[in-house]
Amino acid sequence: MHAAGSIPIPAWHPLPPAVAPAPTFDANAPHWPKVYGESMMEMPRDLYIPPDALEIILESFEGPLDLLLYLIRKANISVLDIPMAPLTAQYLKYVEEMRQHNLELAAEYLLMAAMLIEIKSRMLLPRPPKAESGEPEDPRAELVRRLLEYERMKAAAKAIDELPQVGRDYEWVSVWIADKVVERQPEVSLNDLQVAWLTLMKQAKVKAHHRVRRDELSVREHMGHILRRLQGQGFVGFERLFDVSAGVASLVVSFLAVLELSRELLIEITQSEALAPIYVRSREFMESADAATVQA
Amino acid sequence: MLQLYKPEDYKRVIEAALLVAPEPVSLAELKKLFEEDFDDDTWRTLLDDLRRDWSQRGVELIQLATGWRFQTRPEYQSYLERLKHDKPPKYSRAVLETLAIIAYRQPVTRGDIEDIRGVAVSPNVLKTLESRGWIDVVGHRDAPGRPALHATTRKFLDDLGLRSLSELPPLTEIERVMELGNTEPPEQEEAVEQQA
Amino acid sequence: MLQLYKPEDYKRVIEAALLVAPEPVSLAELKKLFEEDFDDDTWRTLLDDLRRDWSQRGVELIQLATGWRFQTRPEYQSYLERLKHDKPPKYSRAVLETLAIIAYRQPVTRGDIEDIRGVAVSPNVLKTLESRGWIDVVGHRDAPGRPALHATTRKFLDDLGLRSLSELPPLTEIERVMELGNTEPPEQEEAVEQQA
Repeated sequence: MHAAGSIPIPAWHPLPPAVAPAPTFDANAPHWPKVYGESMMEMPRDLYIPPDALEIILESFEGPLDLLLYLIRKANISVLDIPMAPLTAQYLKYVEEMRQHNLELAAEYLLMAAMLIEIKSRMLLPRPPKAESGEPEDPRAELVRRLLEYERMKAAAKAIDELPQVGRDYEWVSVWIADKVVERQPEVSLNDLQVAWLTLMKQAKVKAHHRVRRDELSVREHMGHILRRLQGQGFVGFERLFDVSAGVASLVVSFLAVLELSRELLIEITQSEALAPIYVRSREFMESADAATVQA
Repeated sequence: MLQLYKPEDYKRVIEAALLVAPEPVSLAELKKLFEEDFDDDTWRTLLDDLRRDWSQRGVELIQLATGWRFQTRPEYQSYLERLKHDKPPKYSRAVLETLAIIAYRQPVTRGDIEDIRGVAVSPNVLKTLESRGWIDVVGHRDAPGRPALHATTRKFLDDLGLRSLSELPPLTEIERVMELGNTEPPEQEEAVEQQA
Repeated sequence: MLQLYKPEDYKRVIEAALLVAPEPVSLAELKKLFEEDFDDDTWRTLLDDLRRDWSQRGVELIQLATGWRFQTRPEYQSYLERLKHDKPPKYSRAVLETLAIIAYRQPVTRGDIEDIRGVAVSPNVLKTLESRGWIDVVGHRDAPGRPALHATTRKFLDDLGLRSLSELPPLTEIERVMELGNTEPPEQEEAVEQQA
């Protein structure tokens, strides 16, 4: 890689664009095509480029179209009426220079050279008129179309680069969400529960005692209520376990719950004598109370 | 470049910097914003002022160990959550099955749950449901080791929109679904009857 | 849960939601914030009001292709840059020209791009744009090798603050020149078709 400063450039020669260190977009780079028609800098008589600078220059062009546009704009000639002979000569001179310096020449440059020579020779031949329009087809048409389209895209690329861009010209706001304060809880639907049970039953090949009916469920619910009420208490009056205002159905269910609790040995029901008040206590409390007595 | 004259102008720059910062910004960092060297008191005044500007909004300026940052007020969380794209967290199968067993078979011990599920129940599973306030211990079974009896709570009913346990999907229906599925051997009903 | 009464209260919720959103929020999304069903005019008023609230600050509320978002004003960038640890990427001419061709001529194949630029397109160029999230593959051309068709993304529009591709800088100036010249064959699409 040549340092830019080491390139001997004759005083009369306009600074080649290549000297710009990085191939980044710079609107002020001399090789950037000016709007068509605008007068260009002084045209070099000879496109001589110091050999040392060649490689860098080649790198600075994005390809043969870019190089051609540079030559055309530098020479201040209309892209719509390209003098093929001088342009081809200048282009070939570049290519020849590059070859002489054993620079690795991209195939595109050679392809373009062939295309230019072909167009130049076709310009010399009489052109048969086009069937439809009756006008002769210009052999340069395709080249002009490509040059203009490329130039248009070059300008578009520059315009896009000039748009305000996030991270370069402005930032997006991102405020911290203080959501650690309230942890988000999983949601459970009734369907989830149903599916969970279904899976269980399928797996367990279903045991009979898993069968739970609707009425049994409310008994089980009341069993929980009663156990909660007895928690941490001694004997509780039997009738205090029932909420008379809840209706007959509830009373029956509560009663069934007490019986079931007793059957499952979760509570103890005592009565000192017939017709005496009935007391209920949790067996759990009974045991801990007994333990306390023993300790004392 | 934007020229800054009044304290208000400097505040606007600090505000913008804090609003875009991906993490808390220390005072030392903030000082890089301006060529002028303000003393700490001035900075304190600017930041306190800024905090006051935001005191009536859904976002507040707070000072953490690592620096200053804007963050949402917790009261706004329930609204902001509605825009969240990520799916709500899900309970594992173990948690859901345990919950189903407790809901339908309560009160049950951990042993009961393990019997039904056929696998050991990790203490974490019960802890998860307990910390959610959906189950609690209603007593202990009078058996060796005095295992705790678990039942569902009122909060469980409330959170699932039920008035009572009897509003849980009836299992008969589930069984019918299973029979439709035809995965179950047909003798299943017999077994139930024999056992009942 | 925070109760909302006045329009001001609703505005504070919208403001907080937009300040925390990691990407632009569409009106449809914003509507999820409240149980109340406001009509579009009410929403417009709320959002315009909010935009006005911010008109004197370093941050502004803007409407993009995908919705509303807060962003800093370009005048503040030179200050904000001082707190940034990594510089934004500067793209080579090859990358920018490729981007322009995809933006203005989409959907295009790599062959189309090479045809316009007159040189081979390095895979890195497309990868750079893809990893930025600015282009992606939208299909394949029904041609030998089924080449991928590239197009720009929503993110490209958002990152450049455009609401649609029609807001791209117009190509008019050069086109006017072409019309004057009139040498240009009008069927500019031809070449692409020949290649396909």
